[in-house]
Amino acid sequence: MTAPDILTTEALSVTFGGVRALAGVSLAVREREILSIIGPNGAGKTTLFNAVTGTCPPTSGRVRLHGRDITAKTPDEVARLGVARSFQNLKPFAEMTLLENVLIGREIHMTSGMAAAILRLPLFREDEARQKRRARELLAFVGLEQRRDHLARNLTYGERKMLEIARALALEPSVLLLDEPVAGMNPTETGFVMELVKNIREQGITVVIIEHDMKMVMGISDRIYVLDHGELIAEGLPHEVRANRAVIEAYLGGGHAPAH
Amino acid sequence: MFLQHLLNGITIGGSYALIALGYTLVYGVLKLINFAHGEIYMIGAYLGFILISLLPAMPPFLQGSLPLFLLVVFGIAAMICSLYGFYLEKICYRPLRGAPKLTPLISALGASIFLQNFVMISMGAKDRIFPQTIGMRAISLGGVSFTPLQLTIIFSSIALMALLYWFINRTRLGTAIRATSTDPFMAALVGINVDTVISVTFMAGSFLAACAGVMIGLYYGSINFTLGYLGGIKAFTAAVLGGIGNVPGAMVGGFLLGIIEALGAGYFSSEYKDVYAFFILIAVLVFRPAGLLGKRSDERA
Amino acid sequence: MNARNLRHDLFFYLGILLICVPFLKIHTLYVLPVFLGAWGLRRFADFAGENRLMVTLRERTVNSVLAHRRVTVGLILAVALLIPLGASDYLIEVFTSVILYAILATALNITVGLTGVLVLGFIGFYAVGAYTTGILTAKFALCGFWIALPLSGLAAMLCGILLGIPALRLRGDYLAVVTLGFGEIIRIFLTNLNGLTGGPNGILGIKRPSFGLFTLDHPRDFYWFALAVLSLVILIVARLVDSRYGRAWIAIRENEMAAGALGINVFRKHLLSFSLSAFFGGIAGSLFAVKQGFISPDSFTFYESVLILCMVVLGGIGNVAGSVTGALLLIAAPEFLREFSLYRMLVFGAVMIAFMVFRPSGLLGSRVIAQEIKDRADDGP
Amino acid sequence: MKKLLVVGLVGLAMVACTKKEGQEGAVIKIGAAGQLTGPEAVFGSDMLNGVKLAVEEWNAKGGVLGKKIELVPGDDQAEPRQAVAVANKFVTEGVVGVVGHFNSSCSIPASEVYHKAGIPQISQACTNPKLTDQGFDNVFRVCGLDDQQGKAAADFAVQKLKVKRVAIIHDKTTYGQGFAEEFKKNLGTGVEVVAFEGIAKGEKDYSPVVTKIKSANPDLVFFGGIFTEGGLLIRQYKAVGGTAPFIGGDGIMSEELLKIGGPATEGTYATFGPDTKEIPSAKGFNENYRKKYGEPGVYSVYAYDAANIILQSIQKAGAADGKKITPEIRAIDYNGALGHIQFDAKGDVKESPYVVWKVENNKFKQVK
Repeated sequence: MTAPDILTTEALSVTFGGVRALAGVSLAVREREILSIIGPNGAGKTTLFNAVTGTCPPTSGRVRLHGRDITAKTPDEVARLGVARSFQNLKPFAEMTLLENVLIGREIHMTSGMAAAILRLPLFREDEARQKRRARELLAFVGLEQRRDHLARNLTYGERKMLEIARALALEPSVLLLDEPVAGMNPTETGFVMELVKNIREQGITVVIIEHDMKMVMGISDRIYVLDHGELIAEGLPHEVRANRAVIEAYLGGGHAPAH
Repeated sequence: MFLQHLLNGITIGGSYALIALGYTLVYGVLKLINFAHGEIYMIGAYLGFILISLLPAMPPFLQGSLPLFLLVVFGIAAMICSLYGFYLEKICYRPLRGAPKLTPLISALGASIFLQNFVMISMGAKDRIFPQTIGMRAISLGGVSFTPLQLTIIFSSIALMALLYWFINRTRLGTAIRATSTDPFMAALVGINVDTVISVTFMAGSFLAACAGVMIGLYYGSINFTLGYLGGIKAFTAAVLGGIGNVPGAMVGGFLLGIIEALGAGYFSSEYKDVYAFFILIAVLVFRPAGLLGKRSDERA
Repeated sequence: MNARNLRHDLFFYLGILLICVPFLKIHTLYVLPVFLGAWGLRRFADFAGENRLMVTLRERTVNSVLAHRRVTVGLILAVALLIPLGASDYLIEVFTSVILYAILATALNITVGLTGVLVLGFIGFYAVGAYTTGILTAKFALCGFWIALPLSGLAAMLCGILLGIPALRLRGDYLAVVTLGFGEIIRIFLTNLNGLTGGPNGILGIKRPSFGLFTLDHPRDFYWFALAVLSLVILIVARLVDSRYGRAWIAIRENEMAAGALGINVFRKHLLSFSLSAFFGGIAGSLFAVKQGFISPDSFTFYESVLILCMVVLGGIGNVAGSVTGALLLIAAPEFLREFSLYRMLVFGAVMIAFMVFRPSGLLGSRVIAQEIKDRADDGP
Repeated sequence: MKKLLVVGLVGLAMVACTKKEGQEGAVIKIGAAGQLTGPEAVFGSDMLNGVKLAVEEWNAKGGVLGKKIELVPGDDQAEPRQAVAVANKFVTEGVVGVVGHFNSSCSIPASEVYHKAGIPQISQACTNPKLTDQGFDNVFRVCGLDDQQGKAAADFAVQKLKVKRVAIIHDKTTYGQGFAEEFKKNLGTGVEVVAFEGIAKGEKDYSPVVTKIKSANPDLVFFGGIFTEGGLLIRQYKAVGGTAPFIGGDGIMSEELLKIGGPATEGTYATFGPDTKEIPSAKGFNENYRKKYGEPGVYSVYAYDAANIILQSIQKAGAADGKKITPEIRAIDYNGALGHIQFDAKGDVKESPYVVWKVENNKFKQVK
C-alpha cells in the first residue's frame, strides 16, 4: 500500500496580470518520499513553491497539508505547520553569525517569555542552551559547525546553500521544500547534498526538490513531476519520465531521439 | 462665502501642486521621498525676495514693465534653485544609491536641517518682508473678492504644470525620465544615462518648487526660514493623495488638499487646520497607498 | 588625481560657491576653508582606510574593549555616579538632561537600530508620557508619581500600538512620514485641548517624586534617580538584544521574507519593538515632566525628534552604547559651546549627511563591525 | 578605543566643573535672560541693551556697595528647556538678581529655579498673570498684566468705540490666548462676541479664518499675539474685503507690523504703556540709549528700570544676597524712566497705566 499523501494541490493556478504562471496543477506528495519537480526555465516551478508556502497566494485551487486546507495561510503560519523551504536566490541573514541564523529557525520552538529573558531566569537559560545545542547539531550535520561564530556574510556560495538547509531543518519540519539546492555546485558538493537529502528522509522528513541537475534528480528521486508552461505534462518513476516523449520535447524542443 | 473659501483653497492649492510635482518626479525615478524638497521651495522664496529687493538696481526697461520684471525674477530664482536640486542629489543621494532604505532618508533629513539653518544664519531668523509691488487692491465680484496677484498665481501655476506635462510627455528627456521611473535597470540597458536623468529630475522638481516659493512670498508678503518644513509635508501629502509617482495625480492632489484645508478651517475650526492634512496623509497611506490616480502596486511592507 | 577629475572637482566646487553667493554675499569666501577641510578629510579617510597601521590600531582597541566588557561598563558607571559630587548644580542639570535623552535614544534605537524602521515623530511618545504624569499628578492630582510613571509608559505604549497597527504594514519611507504626522498631530492636540492639557499654558507645579518624607528636590538626588532608570532601561534592552527577541528583530531588519519563511510573525515582532520603544519614550517623558516641573507644547517640536534620531545615527545604529555616547555628545557638547548655539543645528545637519555617506555604522560602529573584527581575529594570521 | 573615548569625555567634564567659579565676592553679578537668537531675537536684544545701559551708568558712579557690577547674559531661545538651563547657569555663577525672561512659557519654569535659589527675578515683559499667581515672594514684574491690558482694551472698545459685535482671534500661545480670554471677560454684557478663533503660530495662510471673520461682519476684530501673525491677519482680512479695524496688545506694537501688514494696517489700535518718548522722566534714558544702541525697543525702558530697581535694592540691603535684596524690592518706592513704580503683595506693579495707540499714516500715535 503506497504511503498516505502528506501534501496535495488541487487545480492550483496563479496568474500575474494576464500571465498564467500556474494552470490548474494538481499533484500529491507522499509521506517520507523524495519527490523532484523538473521542467525548463520559467515553467512555474518556483511559483508552485511560493503558492504552496503562501509567499504569493494562488488565484484559484486548493493546497492541503495532512488533508487540512492551508491555502489562505501566511508564510509564517505555513512554516509553523511544518513546511520549511529554502530559496532559489539565497537569503542568509548576512549580519548575523551562522549559529544565530539557525537559531532563527529554532524561534518557533522556544518557550522563554520576555520577562524570563530580561531577568535571565533558569527557564530562559535552559531554553537558550537547548536551542543552541540543537543548532550546533544541525550545523554539524551540514558540516559548518566549526565556523558557527562567523558572520554569514563571509560564507562561500556553497556554504550559504548548506546554511539554508540547516536553517530550514531547524524548524523540525514534516516537509522540506528545496529550491535548486545544488545549482552551481561541483560534483563532490552535489554528492554531499545527495547524501544529506537521503539522511533527511531517514529522519522521517518528506523532501520535495526543484532541480535541473539530472544526475541528482535521477539519482535520488522516488518520483518525478514535470512542469512546462505552468502545466503538469508528466509524472512517474525516474526511468519512465526519462523516456517520456512529451518531456523530451519540452526540454529539447521536439524532433530529437531520447539521449541514451 | 463658499466661493471665497474655494478661491483661497485654489490659490494655495496651486503652490502645493507645484511642490508636490517635485516629490512625485523624484519618487518616480528613485522610489525615495526627497525630504529636503521643502527647503528648496523655501530657498526659492528667499531668492525671490533677494531679487525683488534688487528692483532699484535693475536696468530701467525692467523697472518699467512689471510682468517682464517678474518673469526675470521667476527665471533666475528657478535657475539657481535647480542647481540646489542638482547638488542636493549629487552630495546626499548619489553616494547612497545602493544603500539600505534608512541611510538616504536620514541623509535627506540632515540636508533639510542644514539648508534651513544655512538660510537662517545668512538671511537672519526674522521674517523677511516682500516689498509691496503688485496691486493688492481687493476687487470684489459677486461676493467674492480677490486680488490681481491671486489671479496671476493661479494662472501661472496652471501654466507651469502644462509646461511640465509637455516636457515629460513630448520631449526625449521626458521620455527618458518616464522610462527610468518604470524600470531603471532596463532604461540603463537601452543606453539611457540614468545618472543624468536623475539629476534632470531633481532640477525640474526644484525649478517648479522655486516658482511656488516666489509665488507664496509675493502672496503672503512675508517669509521665514521654517517655511519649507510645513509646506514640504503638505505638498508631500498632496503628492500621496494624488498617487505618488503619478504626475497628473500630484496636480489634482495639490488643488484638492488646498480646497479641503480652506473649507475645513473655514467651516469647522481653524485651530485644527494642519491636522486635516496629517489625517488625510495617514488615511491615504494606510488605506489606499496608491492614492487616487496611482496604479495599484505592492506598496505594502 | 588626474587632470580630468581635478577639472571635475573644480567645476563642482565652483558651482557650489556660485549658488552660495546670493545668500552669503561676500561671506562666500568663508565657505572655501570648509571645502578644503572637507576635501582634505575625504583624502585622509581614504588613506586611513587602506593604511595597515590605522586598521590594525582600530582593530586592536575594539578587541581590547570587547575582551573585558565588564570592566569598561563598570568604569563608566563609577564615573557617572561620581559626577554629582564634584559638579556644580548647573552641570548636574546638564548631565540629567543627557541621561533623559540617553533613555530616549536607547528607546528609539530599539526600533530604528534593531528592526530598521525609521520613526520620525518619536517625540510624540515623550509628550504623551510627560502629559500623562502632568495630568495625573498636577492638573487633577489623581495619584502620586510612583503610580503615574508606569501609567505614562503604558499610555505611550498604547499610542504606539494604535499607531503601529496601521502604520507597520507600510514600506519604509511611507512609515517614516506617517510617524512624522503622528508627532505633529500629538503636538497640535496638546496645544488645543485646553481643558485636559492646559493648552498653550501647559501644566504647572508638577512635584518631584518622593520616597515617603524624602523628596528628590536637590538636582543631585534627581540625577541619581534618573541614572538608575537609565541603567535599568539599558540592562533591559541589552538583555533583550542578546536573546531570541533581539535576534528576531535583527533577522527582520536583514530580510523580512526569509524571517517569515522561518515561522516568525514579522508584523507582531515589529509591533513588539515599536510599543517597547514607545513605552520607554513615555517613561523618559514622565521623568522630564517631574524634572522641569512645567510642561508646554513648545518642548515637543519636530526638532527634538530629529535630535534624538541624530544621537542614534551618530552613536551607531543598533548599538546601545552608541546611543548613550550620542546623547552625551549632542547634549553636553552644545552646553559647553553655548556661544556657538546659532550653528548647532547647522552642524547636526552636516554631521548626519557626512555619517550616512562616509560611516553609516556610526561612531562606535554597529554590532556587526565588532563581530567581524572578532571573526578575523579567530581566523588567526 | 571607543568605550575609552566615552570615559575620557565624561572625565573631562568632571575636571571642567571641579574648578570653583572664579573668585567670590569681588564682583556683583546681575543676570539678563531672554531670546537672544531665533525669530524674535529683536525682543531679546532690546532687553539686553536696556540692562547694559543701567549697569554702565551704575559702574560709572563706582558700581554698588563699592564693587563693580558684571552683566551675565542668558539666551533661552524662547524655549522652556533652555530657559531652565539658563536659570541654573545663573544660580551656579552666583548671580544675585535677574532681569528677565521675555515670554511667559520661559519665565514661569525659570521662576521656580530662582525661587528655590532665593534669587529675585523681575520680568520686563511677561504679562501672563500665572507668573505671580504661583505665590513666589522673589518674583516681580514691571510690565502690566494681561488682565489689566485686557481690561484697558475692552473698556476702550466698549466706551470709546461703542462696538456691538466683536470677533476675537488668538495665536494659541501662553501670552496670546491669556490676553484674549482677559479681553473677552471684560467686555461685559452689551457686546456680542461673534467669533473666538485660534490660529497656528508660524503659519502663512490665514485666509480661511479671515473669511470666516468677515462673514460674521464684526465692528471690531481683537487679536492676541505677536506682530508677525498680526500683520498677516490684517493684510489678508482686508484682501478678502474685511472692513472692521483691528485691536491688539503690546505684542503687535512694533514697526514690523506696519511692514508686514502694509497699508492695510492703517487705523489699527493697540494697548500699551504710555509713550516713553513723551513722559519727561524717560527723556534721559532715551537720549543715552539712542547714543549707544540706536532707537530704543518697546521693552528696553522696562528692562532698564528693572535693572535699576535691583541695583537700588542691593544698595539699600547693604549685601549682595538674594534673600536680603527681595524684601527691599518689595518695599521699594521707585521713580524711574517709566515714572512711579511700587509692587503689590503678589509682585505686580501697583498701577500700570495702559493707554491705546492708533496707526495713523503708517506710524503709531497715542490716542488722547
